Amino acid sequence: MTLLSVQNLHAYYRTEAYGISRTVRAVDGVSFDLFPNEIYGVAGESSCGKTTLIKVISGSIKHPLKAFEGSVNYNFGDYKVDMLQISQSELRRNVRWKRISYVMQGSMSVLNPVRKVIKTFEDIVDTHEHITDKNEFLQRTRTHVNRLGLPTDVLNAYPHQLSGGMRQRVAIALATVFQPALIIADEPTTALDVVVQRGVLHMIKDIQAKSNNTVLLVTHDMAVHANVADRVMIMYAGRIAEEAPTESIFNAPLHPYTQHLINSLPVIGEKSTKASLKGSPPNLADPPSGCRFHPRCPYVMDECRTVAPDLISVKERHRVACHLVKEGSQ
Amino acid sequence: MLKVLRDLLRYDGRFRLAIILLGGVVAMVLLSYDSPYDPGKSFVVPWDLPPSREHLFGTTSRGQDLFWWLTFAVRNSLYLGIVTAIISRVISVLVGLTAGYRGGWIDRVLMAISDTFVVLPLLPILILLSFLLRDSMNLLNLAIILGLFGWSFDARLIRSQVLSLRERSFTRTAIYSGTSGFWITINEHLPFVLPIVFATTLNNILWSIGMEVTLSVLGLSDLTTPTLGTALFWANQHGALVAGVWWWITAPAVVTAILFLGLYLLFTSINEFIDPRTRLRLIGG
Amino acid sequence: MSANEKLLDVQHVTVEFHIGGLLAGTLLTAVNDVSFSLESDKPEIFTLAGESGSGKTTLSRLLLRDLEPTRGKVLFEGRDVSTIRKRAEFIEFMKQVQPVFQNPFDTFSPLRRVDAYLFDTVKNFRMASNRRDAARVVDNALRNVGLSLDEVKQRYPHELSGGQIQRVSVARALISEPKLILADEPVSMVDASLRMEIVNLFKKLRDEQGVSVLYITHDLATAYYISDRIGIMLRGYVVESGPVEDVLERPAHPYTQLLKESVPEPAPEKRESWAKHIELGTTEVKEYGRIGCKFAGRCPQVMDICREADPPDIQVGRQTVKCYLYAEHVETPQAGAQP
Amino acid sequence: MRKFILRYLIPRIIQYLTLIFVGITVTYVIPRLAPTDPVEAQVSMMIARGNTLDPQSVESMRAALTDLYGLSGNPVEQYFAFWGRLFRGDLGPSLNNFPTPVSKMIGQALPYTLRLLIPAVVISFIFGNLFGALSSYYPANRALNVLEVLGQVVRSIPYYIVAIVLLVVFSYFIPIFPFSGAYPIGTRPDWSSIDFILTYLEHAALPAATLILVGFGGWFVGMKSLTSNIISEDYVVYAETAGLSKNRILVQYIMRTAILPQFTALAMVLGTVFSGALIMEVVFGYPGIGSLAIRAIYNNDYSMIMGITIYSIIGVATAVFIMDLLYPLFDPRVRYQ
Repeated sequence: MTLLSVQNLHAYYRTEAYGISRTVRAVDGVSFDLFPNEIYGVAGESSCGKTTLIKVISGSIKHPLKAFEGSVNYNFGDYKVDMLQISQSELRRNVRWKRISYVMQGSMSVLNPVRKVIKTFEDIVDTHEHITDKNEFLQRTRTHVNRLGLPTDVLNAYPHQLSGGMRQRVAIALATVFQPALIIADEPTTALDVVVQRGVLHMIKDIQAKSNNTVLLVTHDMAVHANVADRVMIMYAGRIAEEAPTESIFNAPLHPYTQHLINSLPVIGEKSTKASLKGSPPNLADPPSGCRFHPRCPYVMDECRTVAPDLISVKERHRVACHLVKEGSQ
Repeated sequence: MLKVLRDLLRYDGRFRLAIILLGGVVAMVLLSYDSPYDPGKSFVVPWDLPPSREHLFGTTSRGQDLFWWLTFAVRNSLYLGIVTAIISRVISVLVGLTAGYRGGWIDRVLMAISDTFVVLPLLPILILLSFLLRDSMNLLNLAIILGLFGWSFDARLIRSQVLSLRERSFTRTAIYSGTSGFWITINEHLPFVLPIVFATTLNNILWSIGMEVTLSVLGLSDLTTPTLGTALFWANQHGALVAGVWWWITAPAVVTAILFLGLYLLFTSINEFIDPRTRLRLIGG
Repeated sequence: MSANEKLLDVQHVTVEFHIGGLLAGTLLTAVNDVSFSLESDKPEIFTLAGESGSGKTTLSRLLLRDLEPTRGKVLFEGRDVSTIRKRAEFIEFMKQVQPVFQNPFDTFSPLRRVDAYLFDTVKNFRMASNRRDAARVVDNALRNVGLSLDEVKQRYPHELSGGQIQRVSVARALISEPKLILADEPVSMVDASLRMEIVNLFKKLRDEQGVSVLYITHDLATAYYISDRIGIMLRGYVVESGPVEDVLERPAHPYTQLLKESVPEPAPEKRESWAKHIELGTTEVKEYGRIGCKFAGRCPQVMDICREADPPDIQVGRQTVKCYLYAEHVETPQAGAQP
Repeated sequence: MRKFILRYLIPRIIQYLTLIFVGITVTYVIPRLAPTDPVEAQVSMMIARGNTLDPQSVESMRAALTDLYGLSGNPVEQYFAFWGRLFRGDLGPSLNNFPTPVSKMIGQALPYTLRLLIPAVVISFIFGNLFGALSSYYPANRALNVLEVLGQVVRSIPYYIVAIVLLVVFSYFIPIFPFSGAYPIGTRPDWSSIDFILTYLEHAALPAATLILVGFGGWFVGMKSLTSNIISEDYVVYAETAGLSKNRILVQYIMRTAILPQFTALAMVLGTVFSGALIMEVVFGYPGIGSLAIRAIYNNDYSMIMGITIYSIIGVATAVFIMDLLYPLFDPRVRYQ
């Protein structure tokens, strides 16, 4: 059974101002599935389309972003829905937070600065299941927060009184009040120190292991994926370059871009020279022809400049989009 | 520059309206140089005539053609506004840039002074001042006084902008490129401050013309100079409304409103255009 | 310059900040009795590593003369930098010490062309006598970082990628032919695929141009990759320092050990040790205010003495460690105590 | 609490005292910088009015006026004497209504001004902010767009013109409101009579409308630009993602933060609003401080103008100070620093 099936998704930003119109092809033909009970990692550099992808699958499409093609189908078992067709009210009633919750990029600032933390819990819980018994709600929230290893005092604090790591953990606690089937975590630890990052990621892993739900973890940090994700998708310039179980991605990467991402990471205890790719990430308003990676690829061939490679399955659960790799070749 | 104007004309309704309104005002200013009547003389035309083809805005109880008289009024009021704006811009830019870049006690002293000017109720003070200077209160002196009082809020704006610019890395890059404080202010900070200066200039012109109207209505300016304010003063003096000469009040009020609306619309549309954030949002760059 | 004169000599530097108003408020010691030095005859890359709030950025501002130390001295080529008052002296100092900043998109004003900064630098440090000469100097500096004047001429920052701007930033720093470059998190905001070319650039500068680099970062992996020596900072103290191989391969201080094992490695097979449960710190202010070792609240090997007084600097092998665990080594302090 | 006093309260008290000190000093200095000698001006005006005076009584009047204006002694002595009289609340007698003290006349006029000003400020603040926030949260709503245009237009036009337009339209062309005054000439104020209160309100309608309209425009535009920034803040986007209702987001997440700078702005514009109220009173012949001022101008009542200036400065400074003191009640970030 799949929890989420994204098929051939094209989502562009189209803006028009003072006579100049621009189309940024942020997500350009992406297909993948999410299964229950897994941590799925999405990796890529800035402006590779990963944030846009999240916006679309969480139903947060707002002008100037628009989905032009494709489908985003959820199957929550008791409830099935197409995210591109759903109405705002239904989204709010049946999906948001109860089934899909969200840990945002820069989560440090997701808490209302002029209200106590408990009030944010109250707002969210009251929105989705009316609070009738205030004491019961308080009791439940305290238990929830304690179970996640946070002290109860945080509930009575204002956000500016908490440290960055604590705020991030409060954000995770908020995202899990209803035991959602899918938690989308967008760069949840980017601004945090390594020790705090480790603690926060442990918390996410623990929650997932206990409630067997699905976590979609987006981060540019490959080392985090290596330690947290079950499967990883590598995005480049709005398309999927490669997708495979974590072990395969790190031990046998097939796409030259993936190989570069992994091999260029410095590691303590190893001093061999690491190199950068030539060139810069492409401008998605005017992407390169053929394979979008070809201007930077060390193995570029003529075919790459004109024909965009399809995303093909090379073996069980391992897909890659590169002309060097042929179907079933491994 | 021309392209900017064309873009604004084509895509911004407010800008188009502003150009039409201000075009009318400018036309009046130009016409004043070819006026058939001397605004200083009274009883040159029959008095209390309602608006007609011959006397576009009617005539006053003092026997003046209101339209031609107002052409001078608009010219003088604009002159006042521009002189005031120039004086107060110079002060606010100097104070704002200095306080922001130098910081420390200089900043604290300058800001304490400008805060005081922001909060003080200006009108009573201006009344006191104009009352005492009534005899020497010509247009230029009024402009200077208003300029001396009208800089504080904008100095504050500029200073807070510079304060944040000072913390930006490029200021430190410039320092370590060996650039002196003066050139850092000119090259690195002034370009960010200019949009504020420009926007506040229009705002300040509005403010000073409004202040002139207020003081004139109270009889505290040079009443022999035709301005939008003195027009209303003389109308009040002759009890224009009670006497049924409604056009004497209405015409200057409408011209003032048009001038204000025009400048204000110009201010908002240009302000939005030069604000890099809105621009980025619109062009998606 | 005498033979034993250091390029940079930081001597027992302490920086205290008042937080709060004029009358009340607390004293925050951002940098606490820190000493280290760089040799003038042997160019090297020295890393100061630590988490946010460890004092590493305060230290870099101090070395760039944005701040003055509350106590202690910073000597550059034997001269106390806080005695630099005249502009001409400051220009001389800046010719020798140049910074590279963290955020490439903020290093140059978005409203100015980037080459303007390069030409300004040439002019202000009198590195060329005429316009054509200046262009040659600028082009040379850019070629050192793998760019050329033609590539950046008349370009605004937004027309270049983060990696390119950061290279221009290094080029600008090189124009005055400095002896020391201070790089504060120079790659943390650069995309992964472009990061290593900048890191490699610092190596090249050390090897080919004899420039010493003070690399300030929270990223232990790149620190290990490029530096010769490293100092680990925690709440204002340098808790451990020494050759980077020793400190990061065999960390002695419990904090360095925790830091090192918290760095995730791009190797899924090593998940187990990373996933081991850890204690997170209390709030920052509480750790700043702690008497004794700042790590005592989280240290798995904490002893009573740790909460009473600051631990001394102890030589353990080639490392210097601020920790009571190695207190038996102190007995012969002069003898450089090899265990 | 101690921290609060030291870090918040004391700086504000210092600011308050500075403001009064600077304001009063300015009003002290201005007459002394003026090229005209107020005493001479007064004397020559008396003579010009046709009073034939022998040189001796002119001299004694000169001495009396010099004393009255606090012009005896050297400037430093004068300055201290000036403060001394201020502390006693003695601003001298009105020259026009001799010997009624200036303070008493201001005391009689002030309630008229405040009874208009305070409700008008409160009403325009509440509605301007409310509709400003609504209009940026519901950008497609037609009625709100119309309100915005109205707000933008009115905001840019001076009080005087707005007042004149209202007067011409609603008293002259469509005579539904009285022309001037706070109640019909010849009536005695009787607050127990419903009829009196009704006619009082009828007279107050246009003056209040002037203040409310201009204020509404200002708050509307200010709130709109504030909220349009807050709408893209992380915590608002987060609340939307979490599915909170639009009303809850608007009130608890957007307005609650956006209103804080508006409170600060309210303190900043009090002086301007007060000035606006004065000029509005002149247009409508409303018997408050503004009318007092214009009568003083016409009658060359120097001590009255001085008194009004000083009271205005103290009044506005005190109002700003009180608002500053109340601010921490609304902003927890200030309360728990």
